Amino acid sequence: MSDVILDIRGLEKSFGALKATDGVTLDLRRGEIHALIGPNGAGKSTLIKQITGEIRQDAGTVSFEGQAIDALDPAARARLGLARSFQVSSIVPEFTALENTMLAVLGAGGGVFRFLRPALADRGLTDPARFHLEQAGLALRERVPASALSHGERRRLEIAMALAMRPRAFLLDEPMAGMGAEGAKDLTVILSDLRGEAPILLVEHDMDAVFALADRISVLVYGRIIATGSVEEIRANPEVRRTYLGEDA
Amino acid sequence: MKSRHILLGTIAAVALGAGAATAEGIKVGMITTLSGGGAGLGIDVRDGFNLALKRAGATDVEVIVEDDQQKPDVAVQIADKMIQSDQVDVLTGIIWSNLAMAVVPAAVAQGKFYLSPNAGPSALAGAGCNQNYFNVAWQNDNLHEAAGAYANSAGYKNSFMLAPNYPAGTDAITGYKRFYEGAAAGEVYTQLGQTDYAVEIGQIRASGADSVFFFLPGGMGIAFMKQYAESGVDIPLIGPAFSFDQNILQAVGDAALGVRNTSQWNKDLDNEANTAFVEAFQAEYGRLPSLYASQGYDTANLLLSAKAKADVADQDAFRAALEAADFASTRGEFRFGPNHHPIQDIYVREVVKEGDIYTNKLVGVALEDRGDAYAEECKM
Amino acid sequence: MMLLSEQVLNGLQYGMTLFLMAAGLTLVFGVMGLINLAHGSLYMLGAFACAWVAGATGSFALGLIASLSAAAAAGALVEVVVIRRLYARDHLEQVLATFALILVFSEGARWVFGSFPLYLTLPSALSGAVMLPGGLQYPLFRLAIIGVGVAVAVGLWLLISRTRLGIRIRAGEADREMVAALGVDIARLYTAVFALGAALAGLAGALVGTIQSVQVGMGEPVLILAFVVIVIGGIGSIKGAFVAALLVGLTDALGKALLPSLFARVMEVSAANGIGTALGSMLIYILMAGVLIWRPQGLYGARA
Amino acid sequence: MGRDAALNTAVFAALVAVAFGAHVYGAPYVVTLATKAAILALAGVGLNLALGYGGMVSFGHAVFFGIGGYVTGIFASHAAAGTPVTTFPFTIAGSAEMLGIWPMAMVVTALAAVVIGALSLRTTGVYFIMVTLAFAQMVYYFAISWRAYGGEDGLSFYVRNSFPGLNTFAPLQFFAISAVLLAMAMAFSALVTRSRFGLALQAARANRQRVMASGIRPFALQLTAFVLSAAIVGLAGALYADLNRFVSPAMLSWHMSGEIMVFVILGGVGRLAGPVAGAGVFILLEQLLGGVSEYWQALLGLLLLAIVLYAPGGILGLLARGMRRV
Repeated sequence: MSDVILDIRGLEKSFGALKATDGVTLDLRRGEIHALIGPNGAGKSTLIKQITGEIRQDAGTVSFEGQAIDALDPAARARLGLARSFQVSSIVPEFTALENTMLAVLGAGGGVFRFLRPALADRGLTDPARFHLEQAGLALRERVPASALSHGERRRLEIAMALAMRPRAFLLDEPMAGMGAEGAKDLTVILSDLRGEAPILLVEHDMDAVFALADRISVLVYGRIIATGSVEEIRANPEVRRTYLGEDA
Repeated sequence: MKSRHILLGTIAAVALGAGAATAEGIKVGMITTLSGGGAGLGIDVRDGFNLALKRAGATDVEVIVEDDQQKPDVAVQIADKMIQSDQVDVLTGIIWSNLAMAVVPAAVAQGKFYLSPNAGPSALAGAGCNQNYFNVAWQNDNLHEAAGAYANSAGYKNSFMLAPNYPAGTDAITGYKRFYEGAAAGEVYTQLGQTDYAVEIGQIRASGADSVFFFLPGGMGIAFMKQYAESGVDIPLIGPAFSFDQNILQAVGDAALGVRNTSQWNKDLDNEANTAFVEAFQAEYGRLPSLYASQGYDTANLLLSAKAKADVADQDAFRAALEAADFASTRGEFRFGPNHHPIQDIYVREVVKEGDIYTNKLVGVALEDRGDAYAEECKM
Repeated sequence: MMLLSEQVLNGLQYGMTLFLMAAGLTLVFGVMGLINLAHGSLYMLGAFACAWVAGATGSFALGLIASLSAAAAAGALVEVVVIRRLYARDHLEQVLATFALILVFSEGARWVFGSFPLYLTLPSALSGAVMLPGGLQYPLFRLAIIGVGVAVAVGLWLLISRTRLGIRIRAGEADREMVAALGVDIARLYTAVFALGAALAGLAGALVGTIQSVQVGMGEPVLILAFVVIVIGGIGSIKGAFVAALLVGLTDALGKALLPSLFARVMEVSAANGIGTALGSMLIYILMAGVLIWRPQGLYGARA
Repeated sequence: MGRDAALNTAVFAALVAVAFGAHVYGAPYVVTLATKAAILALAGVGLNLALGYGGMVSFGHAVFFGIGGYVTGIFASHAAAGTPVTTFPFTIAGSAEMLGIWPMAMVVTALAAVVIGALSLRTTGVYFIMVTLAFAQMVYYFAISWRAYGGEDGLSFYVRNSFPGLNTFAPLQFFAISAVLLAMAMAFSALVTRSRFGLALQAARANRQRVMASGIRPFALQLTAFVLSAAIVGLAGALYADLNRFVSPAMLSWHMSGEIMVFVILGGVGRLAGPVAGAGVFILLEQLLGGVSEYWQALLGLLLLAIVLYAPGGILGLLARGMRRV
């Protein structure tokens, strides 16, 4: 098996005259955190949605563990092990933290069509869910409705849910968004551990976190990848400095 | 939904004396249509019925009236309530055949008498007849049969037939064709409650018919005739009396003038009971009676005639008294056939204008001593 | 051939009345995102207003004006008192609240006007039938309805593409917050749009009530058909409502007129009548289900 | 949770107490009304599964109510006439046994729900509301034209179907049958909503995207819930047919769909005993206000409006809040 888990080749997507994704080629390798950065409106979300299958690309292919997944819907891609968290916190607000995580366990493990046994008494669901809550540092908050969690806790809950899906790869869409400095620091540690579970494609604005975590960085501007490389290479890249980091070279 | 009319009348020694003829009074449950497009029919039946009781001074007949909203399930629930809670002896009042089919069989099976002042579905006249079910109006087919007979005598050879797509509508066209001998230029069923007849009028125009037979009771008939008059089609119309009663004619106006229709009753029928009824009805309610009012009036008089002879608790005696039909009908001669449906003359009427009022006048007899086509199937 | 052209006219006339209803519904949905089941009540209200005023004054023109203004006023009132609390709610609550409004309006009308249907007399200038080119006789009033429908369609198109109100309506459909940010008084805009839709419904009620009858509950069958129309056309699209209204009108008229005789070619007449009539009344719903299965967002609807 | 369970039990117990009390005091019609409330509540419990828990605003559930009713009517009338319901592809005899008719009614309704649900769930939002309505109207017009079974007139079968060991004509015994079925449906509904399936279903209502990202297809969840919901409503339709010994297209009309929805909302969406409270209050109002005013529906409309605008949790929502305050 090759080292490349997720392989994106020549992806194109237009909305009318707007070219949102313009020949993007990108890969995610075993054991790495690959950060995707770019200014607002660069097309990061559109790109993620094409990887998860919410949007169908106009051209190009997405392969996951060597298999083209272009024809699969989001649920099928998720079952293959492509776990994602959302830019806008995407939990079920009226569920408790535990129930949210159980939902993710349920998705990964199957057996949805069981009607009579109470789910909360179903250790096949609750045990893994508690385990992953603990991994994300939420063990003490399992009975709290998600709507009552703090912003940072919700991001952790998303991580727990992503973990519960027994992923082969993570797609994390701005996990640090809206977090205080303290929370961001905690989460950086958690994400760093996550890398052991599965490689992460990380979309993030928080440059400190990106530079601390990423093994490789790709820079997306106007739908095109303008550079890919290690942290140092990206820091040194003059085009990136000019168009993105906003420095006068 | 509920309007209770408990007739107490004047409590007078005279009335008490009259009531003494029978041991107990009679409790009547009247389920009829008092709201919606068909309300006029139920109101006339109720008013006719009450008028007869009032004229007879029958204080020991208690009448409970409830509105069925022209909905069968509501009618069934009212019937349940009247039988279970109010413990009525006799049920009456239902206007529509489908409601009658929902209520009557269960009511008579529970030992109640049912006197129909209007609906006469064929199922209750034939194999489904019952010894406790009496129809005081007509079997549904009757007036349509008479219309068919009239069409022959008027020399029509190619009739277009129009009726709503429900069992009474099919009965109507079947009844018409039972006597009508000419060809069918078209046979069209409309939706029940339909108010736009543009499509059907187009079909009539294109059909080459020499006459149009239509059965569209209540508001449907009004809408049809008004639109027919506007359409420029001038093929003569024939129909049963249902589309030409007093309420409807005032709404249709000139469009109905001259139209021939068939009825077992009219206000100018020359007999003593009828003259008295028409006068009393106008005096009491300030409007001309319709055939529904005459049917309600006859129903109450039939009930009173039986009550005078027998106690309602003695079912067999009471039934025999009803079968005798010993009352002065507004229709003149009136008797029951073997299936408890009337045997009577059916007339042809013409719509005329008397002063400002549109009404009917008698022009001839369509069928004499007509019973019905289903009596033979009835085994009591 | 004669039959066919008369039925096409019937279908057009029917379609135009449906369009008058559907235009308001689809505008209200497009701009405010609201499902209004009580739209049929405004139709009924217009019809009663017309019948009452025309009966009292003897002038049909005054009756029409009354129907427009009464429905618009009632629409504005309902919007201010009830509807504006529902914009932020989900569709379920909108359906229920406006279902409740139907009950209030219907029983209120029964209380004021009674259960008997009212009948209007056609103005003499518009009564009777006219001879059309080709020798077809057709009722003048129905032709007038087709004319009114076309005029309203053109008027709405001009309103939306050429006027300030139209610009605001279009902007409101695109982005509610943006309109508010532009300084448009959003509450007044919504009231105006709602009243406009109500007035059109009232006009439809008055026109249809004149040839048929005016009674409690008259708005309900036409409401359901208007919903069928806007769903087929794509919710929020006036153009879709226009196309779908004509499609539904023609399908209904031609289906009723032609299906029984089509079936009669392959089976016995009374069975053909039964099946033809049944299928005729189901046809528009089959059309709607078919359109939605083919295009879930309707003919001209934006993809959700 | 404990409070909710107590509230649910109390509402159900109140219904049973009314029926038994009325029986003891010799008011059989009140027993009949309580039976009607129980049956309509059963329909509401069914709809609640799709609407309250599944988030599917179906405006066409009367179609399932009516189909359940018609299956009952058709089987009973064939049993009375001694003719088979069908001889093709195999002979199915009529039946006047409730225990035989119920499964049949539920299966036929479920099959209809599979077709209607699968097609309707291609759409969402308003379109879903309207497509379910369109399917109901289609079946409604079909029933009106179906002359073999009475068409517009409906179909009477005069004698209530039988249940082993009971006299179904005795109002209290028929009430008992209806109440037991209602209790069973409520228990089933309680279990389902807490099960794995219920967890996923409620998640799909609240956050469809999340469910997909978890690898679960909302469509299959929602279709299953829709079918279960329809089968329960079909059972309610079968009982309602037996209550009146009569079925008609009115059971299929959009007004019926609206009323079933009203029971659910009046009582409280997504609450187990919500439909019981809703149907009970509805019938109470019908009887009380009906006596006061012929225009009781206007008052009902105002009440409903007040509930939607000011008490979105319905009657039980208000009660639950009241209990918390105590």
